[in-house]
Amino acid sequence: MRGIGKHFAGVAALTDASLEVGRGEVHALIGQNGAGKSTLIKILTGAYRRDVGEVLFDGRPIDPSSPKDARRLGISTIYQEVNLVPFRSVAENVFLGREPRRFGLIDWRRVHDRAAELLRRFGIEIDVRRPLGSYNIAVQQMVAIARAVSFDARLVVMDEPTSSLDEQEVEILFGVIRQLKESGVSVIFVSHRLDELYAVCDRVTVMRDGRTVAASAMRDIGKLELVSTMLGRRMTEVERGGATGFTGSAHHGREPLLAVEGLRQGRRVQDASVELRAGEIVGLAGLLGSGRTEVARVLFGADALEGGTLRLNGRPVRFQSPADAIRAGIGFCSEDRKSEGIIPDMSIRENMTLALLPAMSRAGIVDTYHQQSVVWTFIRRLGIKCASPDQKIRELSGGNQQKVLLARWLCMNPKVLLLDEPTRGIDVGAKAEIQALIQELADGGMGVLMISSELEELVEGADRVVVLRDGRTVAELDGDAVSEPALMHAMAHGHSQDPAETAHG
Amino acid sequence: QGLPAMKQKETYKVGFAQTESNNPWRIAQTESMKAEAAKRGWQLVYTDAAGSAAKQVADVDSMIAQGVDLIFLAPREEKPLVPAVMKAKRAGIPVILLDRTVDESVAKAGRDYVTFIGSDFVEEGRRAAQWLVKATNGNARIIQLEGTAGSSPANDRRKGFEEVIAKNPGMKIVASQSGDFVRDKGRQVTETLLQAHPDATAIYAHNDEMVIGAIAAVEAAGRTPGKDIRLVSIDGTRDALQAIIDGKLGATVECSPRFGPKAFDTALRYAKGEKIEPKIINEDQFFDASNAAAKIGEAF
Amino acid sequence: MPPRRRSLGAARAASLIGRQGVLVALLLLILFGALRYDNFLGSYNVLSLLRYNAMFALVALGMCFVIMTGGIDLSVGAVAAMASVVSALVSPYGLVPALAAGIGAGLLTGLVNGLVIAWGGILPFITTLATMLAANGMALLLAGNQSVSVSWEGLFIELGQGDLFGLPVPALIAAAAYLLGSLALNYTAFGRNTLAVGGNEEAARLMGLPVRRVKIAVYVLSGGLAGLAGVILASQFGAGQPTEGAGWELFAIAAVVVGGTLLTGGIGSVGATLSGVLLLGLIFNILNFENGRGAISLSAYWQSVIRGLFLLVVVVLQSRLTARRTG
Amino acid sequence: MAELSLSKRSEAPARRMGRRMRDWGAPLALLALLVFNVAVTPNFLTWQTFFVNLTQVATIVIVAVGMTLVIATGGIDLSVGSLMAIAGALAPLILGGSLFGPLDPTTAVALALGVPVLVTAALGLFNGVLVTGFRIQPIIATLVLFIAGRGIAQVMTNGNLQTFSNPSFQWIGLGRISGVPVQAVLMVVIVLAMAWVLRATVYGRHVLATGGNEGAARLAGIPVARVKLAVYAISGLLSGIAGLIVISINSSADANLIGLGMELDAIAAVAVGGTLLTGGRATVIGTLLGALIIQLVRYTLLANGVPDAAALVVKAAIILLAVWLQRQGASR
Ligand SMILES: Nc1ncnc2c1ncn2[C@@H]1O[C@H](COP(=O)(O)OP(=O)(O)OP(=O)(O)O)[C@@H](O)[C@H]1O
Ligand SMILES: Nc1ncnc2c1ncn2[C@@H]1O[C@H](COP(=O)(O)OP(=O)(O)OP(=O)(O)O)[C@@H](O)[C@H]1O
Ligand SMILES: [Mg+2]
Ligand SMILES: [Mg+2]
Repeated sequence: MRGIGKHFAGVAALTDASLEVGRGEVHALIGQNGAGKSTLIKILTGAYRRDVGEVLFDGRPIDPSSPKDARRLGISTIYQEVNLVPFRSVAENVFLGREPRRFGLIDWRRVHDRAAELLRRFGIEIDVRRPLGSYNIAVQQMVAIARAVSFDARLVVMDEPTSSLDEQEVEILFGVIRQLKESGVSVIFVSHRLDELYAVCDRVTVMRDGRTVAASAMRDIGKLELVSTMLGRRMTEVERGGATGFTGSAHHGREPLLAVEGLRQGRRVQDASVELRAGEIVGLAGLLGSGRTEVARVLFGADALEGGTLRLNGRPVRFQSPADAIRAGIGFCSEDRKSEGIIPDMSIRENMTLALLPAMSRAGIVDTYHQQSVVWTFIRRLGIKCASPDQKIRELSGGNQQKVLLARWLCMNPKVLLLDEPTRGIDVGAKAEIQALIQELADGGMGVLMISSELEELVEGADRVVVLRDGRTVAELDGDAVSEPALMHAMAHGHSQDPAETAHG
Repeated sequence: QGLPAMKQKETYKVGFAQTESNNPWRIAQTESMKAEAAKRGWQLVYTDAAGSAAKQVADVDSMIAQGVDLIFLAPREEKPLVPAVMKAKRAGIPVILLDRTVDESVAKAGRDYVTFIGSDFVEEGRRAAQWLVKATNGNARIIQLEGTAGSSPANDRRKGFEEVIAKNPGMKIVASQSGDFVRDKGRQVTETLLQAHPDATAIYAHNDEMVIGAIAAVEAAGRTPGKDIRLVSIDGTRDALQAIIDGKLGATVECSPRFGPKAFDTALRYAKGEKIEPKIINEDQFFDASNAAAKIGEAF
Repeated sequence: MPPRRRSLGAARAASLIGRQGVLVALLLLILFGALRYDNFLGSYNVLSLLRYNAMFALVALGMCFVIMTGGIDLSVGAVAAMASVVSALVSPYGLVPALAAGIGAGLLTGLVNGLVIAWGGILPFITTLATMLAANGMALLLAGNQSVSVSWEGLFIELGQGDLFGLPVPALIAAAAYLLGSLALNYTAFGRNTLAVGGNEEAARLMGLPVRRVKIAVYVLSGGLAGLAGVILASQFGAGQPTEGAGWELFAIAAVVVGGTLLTGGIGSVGATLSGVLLLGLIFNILNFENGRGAISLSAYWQSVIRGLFLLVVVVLQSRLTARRTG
Repeated sequence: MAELSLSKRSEAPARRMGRRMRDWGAPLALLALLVFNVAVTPNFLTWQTFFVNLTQVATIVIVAVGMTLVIATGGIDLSVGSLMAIAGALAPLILGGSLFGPLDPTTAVALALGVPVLVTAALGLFNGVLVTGFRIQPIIATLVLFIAGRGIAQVMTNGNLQTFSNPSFQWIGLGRISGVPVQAVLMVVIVLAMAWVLRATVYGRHVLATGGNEGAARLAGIPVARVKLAVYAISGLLSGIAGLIVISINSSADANLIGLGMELDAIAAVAVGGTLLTGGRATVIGTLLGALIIQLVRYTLLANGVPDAAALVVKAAIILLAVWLQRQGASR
């Protein structure tokens, strides 16, 4: 791809971007949120048409006008937001558009068998006849990956495939990528997790503000250099921060702010207990499907409490709806930003202040002056890249949407903040800023519950980590006992390691 | 094959397939049929086709399935109701048509159905036109408010009216639009047409409801109904007669909805084996300033 | 479970329960009628019921496919009326030309709908509202504001009024259409694509499915079936009727939804749609029989109240059943 | 390649123009119609014509405003016409004393204005309960009252035409405030009030958020169910007002006909005005313009003697054209 340019309603998303991927190469594409990675990919795969520039594939110029076109050319794609059909079964989603047939009619037996077999390769054992939407995002992401890979493509494009996967699944994915590479298939891999890039990629292209600013072999470029190129700052500036933006602190209150005990919920959650005190960051760890999201949803009143007790400031409460929880000073940032987060057609301004509206209005009339000032504050504070606060949120890049959603809750200045994968899809620079912000809020007395599949984030950020396994609280690690090996062990085996061992390890 | 016979019995179970019940005329017709059935102690299977010819055929089907002795059919339309008449005949059930007829090139009175009882819509149009010619001395610019597009009274009442108007060079129809037989539409259409044709001097409406709407529109436009603009219509409702008494409406041609006595009498005569004439035309009156006050008591 | 997952589960269950629920309701209604009225299950009533409702069944089948893509087709009634006029005008030239002309008129309108919706990007509701008006106007223009006689000679009449193997021809046509429809939905790529487009249009596009072609196809199908229904209308009643077909679209939508198909698309069943048609059709019939018993004489007004209440009971029941299943 | 990119380059400005089209599509269409009429239709430029159009469009606008709110939440209300009929049937019963017995004139008028509107608001609420409480799809939920509602009105009056004459009641249909018809004033007040509500109040934002993404709205603490209940109730209430206006203009109430087909007129006005039928974006002023366009089309066709059948075809074409203009440049 050479000299690609693309405008959206007056905003330049790409100006002179280029990308070169060799045969059988795993190519990393990185850049800050809104740098133009997804846009570049969408042009390559025919989801958008470019304004200027040319695309060569196997030496020949191509101009895919639709994803279907691109697929015919041998380009298969996993998009950043899971783009499958939730009502249809898992098997159908895998084979939509190329169902195996017999006598011209779809052969359902083979559809199911082959889908199940394919997914088994990805370490997923699920009922492929159930609707895709009944599984969580991680499973959906794996299905999307399986679908894309199962085309006999010569180039597989993956836009942030790992942002909703945990480490175990990431490993499985890497295995698949290596297999693809061996059979001569090229892969474009987008991720904000640098370690992953070093683990599988051969070469890297860095994007900044709609341009490609550097390209090199992965092993020729150090982590720091990569980050500084990406952020466009000098290396020394970058060096100053740690790997995450957390600084760690321990001066939190004694009184539990929000606590749930013996929670039972649906079929997933059996006996979960979590306690959250003012001024502390509590991590919630667990494998996929361990019920972390469900616990958070109950704490927020999004799902009714089915069993167990929920206490706010020591008093038992029952939230009928999120509105109740919000009134009690609780905020919740969902992991599924597309269907539970953004209101696509509303502006950034309105999306950000949605939960705050009742508080910033008089007699039901919105105080627009106040609104503007809040919005500008957070756009600056989180470095949200947008044309104006009145831009529709759906026009933002994935990471910037996530920032707006975080701002929705931060601007409320809640007493308790529940974050489900808060830094999912956020670039390293902004991630550190957000983490620092979370830290600052906790230092200011807010209680933060943070669900994260990135153990590093938990280890550095959390004062205490509660580990769930199959819907039960199986371990609680405190202070120094929080380490990646300890967490992994607890998540996998259901109890914490011998403390002595941890101390030495 | 001739008409099915009808046995003589103490009491009968007869069907009445009504077209619709969304205007005063139809409601009066239904009331009249029901009252007559109740008076004679006959069982009446009443259906309402809600303005759909197809549903009316299905309604007749369900009457056939229930085994009625005779069917009174007020056909929604001429052609689509032919199959209903034929099916009833095949099932051995005689049919009497009320107020509208079915396609006479296919189904014939005395052979496929017993008889038709009703008014002559074309003649109604003619009578309205004749009155208007006389009232305006053969000089008028006329707005015509038509009934529902495609319905047979609308078509026939236009035909009769225009036939007479064509013979009078001084009479000119300046605009002709549908008001759907409805008061509100009649008013709105008149409002508009009066704006576009301020030179209009007369209004002919295919029914009384529309003419009442038109009177309101004329008044709203700041003109005097009955003086600046002469109005004539068809039906003979109480409201129309009142308007005549008030001097607003010029005249209305009666089209009586009271079919009950005549319809049931005819059925009885048929059961007795009498020969029934193929058409029984209602003798409709004509209401104008001379008789409106006297007749308003009888109006529906 | 998060609400999205639950509502998905709910939607799935709704379609299942809808499917069984509507069948149960249908059987109950038949049982009620059979016990209460003489001749209710007599062959005359059953056959004429099937003959009459075949038209609605065809229209509802097309509507079902359209709704599964998340669209809606308000033009079906007007298209049927227009097709009835067209085929009546052509009927003197024989059955096949009349059939072709009527269905062709429907296909053409469907094509216009599909093109405007898929390429013009105008919402189905408004597009088909406009074509409904236009088809209505065209029907009146072609017919010269009144019903058009069909030719009573030849086979044309048999299409609507004839019998084959002791069954009404329209009912046989409808049955065949449903068989094919069910096959197309469940065993062809077209069917799957239809559901995928309704389930998540953007995803379907990114997955490389021919979204536009699918959309055009369902409207063409719906138009064609409405056209066929129109031909049957003309044949069955011996006349092309420009003013028929009012309200057919609502009947069809109600039948489709009572059959458990999701109006937002993505989930649907052909078989349950048929049950929905029969269920709604039966109500008119039962009301007529009730009047015939003479116990109470229901005015037309009470009939619409009862029909509304019945619809209410069915949908509320469906919703309650679903809630219990998933809750 | 070079040629290709050149032609692509011009896309951005074209789209920008498209965006402007969306904002100006409805006013432009209206302007074009006005110019056409001034040139062609006899006696178009008169106050009388202006008022005739205003009075005829008032009820559609009032109903369409409620419809706009409902559609903004992603719903639809088919029952508006039937609710108009119920309100229209109730008022004469109250005036005539057959509902509450004989009343003194002031009380009678007050009740005749108040009760029907409250009843239709309650029925709107019933629609809302079906939609929120029972999770029935709006089109079907409101289809129930679409069918049964008119039946109820007909049963109440036995299908009979009720004529009445009561100047103080009929003021809302026949009165004038310094020369301007009361119903037109009422229409403008309702439009401005709702436009303001949608734009400036928390409730308005909640309506749009609910239509934009219900799941997200709920998690943002918006009382989604209550928001929806309210829009259906408002739609019912406005339908009731429209019903009263219709009967007072005609001095008669005919349950069979009041508001017949109103749902389609209102929805068309909303769509032509630029409100997204899938919810999440709404403009009340647009709805007013949309209704005016439809009204003017009707007036033009009638005044120029276009036969009904042909008028239908023309009306269809104009609706599509207006909506297509809106579409240009809308999100792609
Ligand atoms: N449909 C659209 N309309 C308007 N602007 C858009 C649209 N899509 C993307 N943009 C803009 O283009 C720029 C690049 O976005 P893109 O999604 O490619 O970023 P990205 O590099 O993938 O970021 P992230 O890491 O957050 O996913 C952003 O500024 C975004 O706001
Ligand atoms: N391996 C699996 N096999 C089948 N279903 C799974 C699996 N993993 C997860 N699920 C699905 O995940 C859902 C529970 O996920 P939930 O969101 O409660 O867990 P979580 O711990 O928050 O997950 P995550 O870590 O991905 O956020 C269930 O509906 C279940 O169907
Ligand atoms: Mg991206
Ligand atoms: Mg989760």
